[in-house]
Amino acid sequence: MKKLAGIVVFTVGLILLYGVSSLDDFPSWGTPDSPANKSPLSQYFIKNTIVDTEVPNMVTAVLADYRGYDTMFETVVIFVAGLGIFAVVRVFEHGGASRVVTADTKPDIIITNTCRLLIPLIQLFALYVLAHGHSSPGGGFQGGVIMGASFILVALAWDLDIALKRFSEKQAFICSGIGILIYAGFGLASVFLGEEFLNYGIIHKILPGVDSPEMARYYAMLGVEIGVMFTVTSIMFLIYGLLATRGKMTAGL
Amino acid sequence: MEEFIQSRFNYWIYVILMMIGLWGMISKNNLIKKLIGMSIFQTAIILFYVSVAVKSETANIPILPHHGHDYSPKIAFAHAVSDDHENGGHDDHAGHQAHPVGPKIPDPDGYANPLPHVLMLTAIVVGVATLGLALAITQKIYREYGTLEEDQLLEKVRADDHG
Amino acid sequence: MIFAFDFIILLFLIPVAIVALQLKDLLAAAMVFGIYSFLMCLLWAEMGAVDVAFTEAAVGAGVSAVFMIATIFNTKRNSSD
Amino acid sequence: MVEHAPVLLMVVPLLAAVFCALLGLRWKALCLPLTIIGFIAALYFSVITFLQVSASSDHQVIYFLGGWNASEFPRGVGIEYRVDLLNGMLLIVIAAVALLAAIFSKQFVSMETPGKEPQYYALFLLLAVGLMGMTITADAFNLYVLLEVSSLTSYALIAMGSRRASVAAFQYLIMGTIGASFYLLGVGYLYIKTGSLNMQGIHDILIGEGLLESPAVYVAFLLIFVGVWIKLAFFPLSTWLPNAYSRAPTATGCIIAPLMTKVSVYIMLRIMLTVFGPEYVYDELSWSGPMVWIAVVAIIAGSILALGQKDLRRMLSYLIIAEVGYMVGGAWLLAPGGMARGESLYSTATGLVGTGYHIISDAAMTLCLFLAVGAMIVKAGSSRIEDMKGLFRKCPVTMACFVVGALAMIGVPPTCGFFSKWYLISGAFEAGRWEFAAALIISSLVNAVLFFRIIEFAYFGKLPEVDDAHGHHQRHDEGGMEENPPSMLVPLVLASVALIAIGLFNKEIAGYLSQFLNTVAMGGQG
Repeated sequence: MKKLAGIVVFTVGLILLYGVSSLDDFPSWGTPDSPANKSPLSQYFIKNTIVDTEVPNMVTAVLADYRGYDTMFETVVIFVAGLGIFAVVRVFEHGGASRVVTADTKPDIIITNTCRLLIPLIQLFALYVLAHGHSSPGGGFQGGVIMGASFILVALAWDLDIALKRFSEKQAFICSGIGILIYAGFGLASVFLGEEFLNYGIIHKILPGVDSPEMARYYAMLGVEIGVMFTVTSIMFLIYGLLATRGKMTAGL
Repeated sequence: MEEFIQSRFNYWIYVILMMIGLWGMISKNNLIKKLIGMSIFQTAIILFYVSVAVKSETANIPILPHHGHDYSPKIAFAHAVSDDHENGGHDDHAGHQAHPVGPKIPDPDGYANPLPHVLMLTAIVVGVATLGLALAITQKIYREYGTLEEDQLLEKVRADDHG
Repeated sequence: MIFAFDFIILLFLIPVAIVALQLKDLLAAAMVFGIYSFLMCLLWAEMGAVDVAFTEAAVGAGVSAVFMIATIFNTKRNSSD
Repeated sequence: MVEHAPVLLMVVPLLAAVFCALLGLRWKALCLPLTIIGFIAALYFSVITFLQVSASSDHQVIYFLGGWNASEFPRGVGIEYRVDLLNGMLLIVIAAVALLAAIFSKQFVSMETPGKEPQYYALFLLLAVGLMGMTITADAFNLYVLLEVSSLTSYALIAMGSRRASVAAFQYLIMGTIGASFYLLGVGYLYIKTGSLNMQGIHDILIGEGLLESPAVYVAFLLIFVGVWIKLAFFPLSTWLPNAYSRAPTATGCIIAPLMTKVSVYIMLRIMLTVFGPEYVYDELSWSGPMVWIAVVAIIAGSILALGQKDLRRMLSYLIIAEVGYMVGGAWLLAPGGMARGESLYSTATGLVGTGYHIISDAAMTLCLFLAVGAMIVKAGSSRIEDMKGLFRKCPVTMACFVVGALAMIGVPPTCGFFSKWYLISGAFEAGRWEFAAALIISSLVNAVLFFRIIEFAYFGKLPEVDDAHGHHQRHDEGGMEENPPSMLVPLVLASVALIAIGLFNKEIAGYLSQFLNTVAMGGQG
């Protein structure tokens, strides 16, 4: 078995090396002249994201607008992971015995106080990453992971019950669903206004205070990023809770 | 020689990392080790895509500097957009290069290619979703069979099938 | 995009990947995997893919390591190979 | 609204899934109706889409998501949907199969996965969404994302089952991730050579810039095809399939088995015909010789392994491997030199018509058999073939449907199985590949042996109680005919009717397929 694996891995490696090694065929690393970098697609994005959407961060613009449909399904993938992990590991215990708090499960005073200090800052930073994703690295997904991490930190420093009191399992599910509904809602709104799915430009007709399709795209992108953040935050927390407690959703590590 | 290494080194390393990951996935006995291999494998692919997007000598990160006057969208592009509308909508974006506002149009060679970055953001998300689901299945296997070693696991499964 | 940094980080990645797969203590392996992700994140930031690097820092080095450690705590810590 | 049908057919079930997961937290009884409504909407929109396609002059409907249409912007700036005659039909099949499987699942979900119905139905809907998206999209990377949506849902749906299912799901996950990652890597190689992600765009650049001999494109082809073959369980790479399909919960098996491999075969066809193009696949590579031989090996191996199985669902899973061999072999059947002589694709490749027809008919056949077997297992209390004794007396309608499915599998007219084999065999004769025709006939014979053995058990075998009882007990037994509830029978009967209907309408379907192949050939030239 090990020998077979070795042969398979070696063959794959040789094929891949064959693909990248031919000098006149495979573009060198870092050349601006490779077909990928010279293609009309990539040039279009660099030149026109700011014209079409007013977003300086090209990655955010391409992610949330040009290829927004991919991103919607990226959010769905996260949602599927949450549902799937719940479906696979969750166990329902009837009349579970109340947990006995012993000395070594009592939260440590230094850790809890540090967390008290840190968690608001982390959450603020998460919101900053979300809101500033249009002009600096970041966006809904990164912000969502950081926000989820702040809840995970609560669960680590105290225990999962304390964290669940602030953000219960049901609330997490509802938030994750709402995230996708927000995203799909922006898509459907453009359908109802008579344009293609996810064609945010048309939303300027109903968005107060926005007069150009470009700014409508700008704000709609912020909207869908908020949707992504909802889903990612709640699912990250949910996954941690389920994995850390073997699906019991109580007590914690 | 140095140039040759520079032009190929990223790709060689990505192939080696991918081989390491694939080998971990196929031949490791412990299920969690397999998953670490899987993550290494996926990360290697992301490394490949990111390497494709690099423009080494000239390029900046794919974010327009929005504090300077040149790229301030309101000032520089109001011009370009209004001209564009006179020509009838978005028909003629390729013509921007020859436009009088030339320096204000971002130079394609000056920024890294944003498209692979976008694709890889999605791939990272898919990777963490797969990892989470796989860990959940691992926990279920451990709950049911009490082991994470593949050989012991297959023995127990065989006993299940015959018993 | 300075090739010297690129070169050094790429060279570091290979031993780190091998160590992450060879350690018998799974908790240590998960930590080394976190290091691997962090090196990757540095590499991508160096190559100009800041958004990807940010995501990898949050996801690869952060959340996936936490998920792995949570699973290892609930199963077994040592592996046979 | 009508022009948005191609995207609504995915968005409506997606919203149904989200509402299922949300409202199901409070009202569990809402889940199944929501699922059924979602699939009915998907079916409605896919029929509308297909009607649009067949009415349009060039037999395709293109939908630009986000409005980034190719006439104003460079092609591939946004994501594009492209529906042609083949995937239009496939969309209807996917929606219909998912609808029938959802109705059928009513009895099983609360039994096999207690307390998790909302999650189950949400995943069920999302699986169908992923599969429909894979079929319809014309963007190589969007295909990867949707492939992962459908794969992750299927891993979860399988792992929800028994303890044995979780091990199968883990193996499936490892293999599936390798396959999907290879696909992603192949797309990366294509991207660096062509700079496009749009399938048609990649093809145009490959032909236009003469990249057909490039090693990187060759490696991309290898990677994408190995990835897709893992996903569709082509023989040497199919080790994950029997365990995953036979250990899955019953309702899961009824949607995954008919759809997953078939959609993957369609993906293979699409990549062959749209991304690389017949010029590359058939002329530049000339892999037809070895590929058809591997398909022959797959067919024979699948059939022989199925003969050795005692478990009914496991036997069907091995038959799926043989059926995949039919389709892959048919896709590579081509009369030698046809493309080089500049003949149209259709006139040289009846095998391709056979493959397209078989994708549709095999989805229906597998659905019918898995539904019937699921119903039989409920009645017999076990999945072993010996335990099927006396089922004809107990549930005649279920068994009648099973017989129809079995006849289709064997290839008896007028069921669809006969016609798909007919097209495949005539394609093999056209291409002069006798070995493929022989393998098809051998596999039909093996199927006949397999199914008649089961039918014999079920028809002539006596129920255990009857053995030691006399007239009195026997009458009680006859009176106690306990047919399955209508929620199981209705989809089952519909599926078996569909088998005959697809067979009777074979001329129309084959006509659509040949028109599709003509447009492909024209797209390659233009």
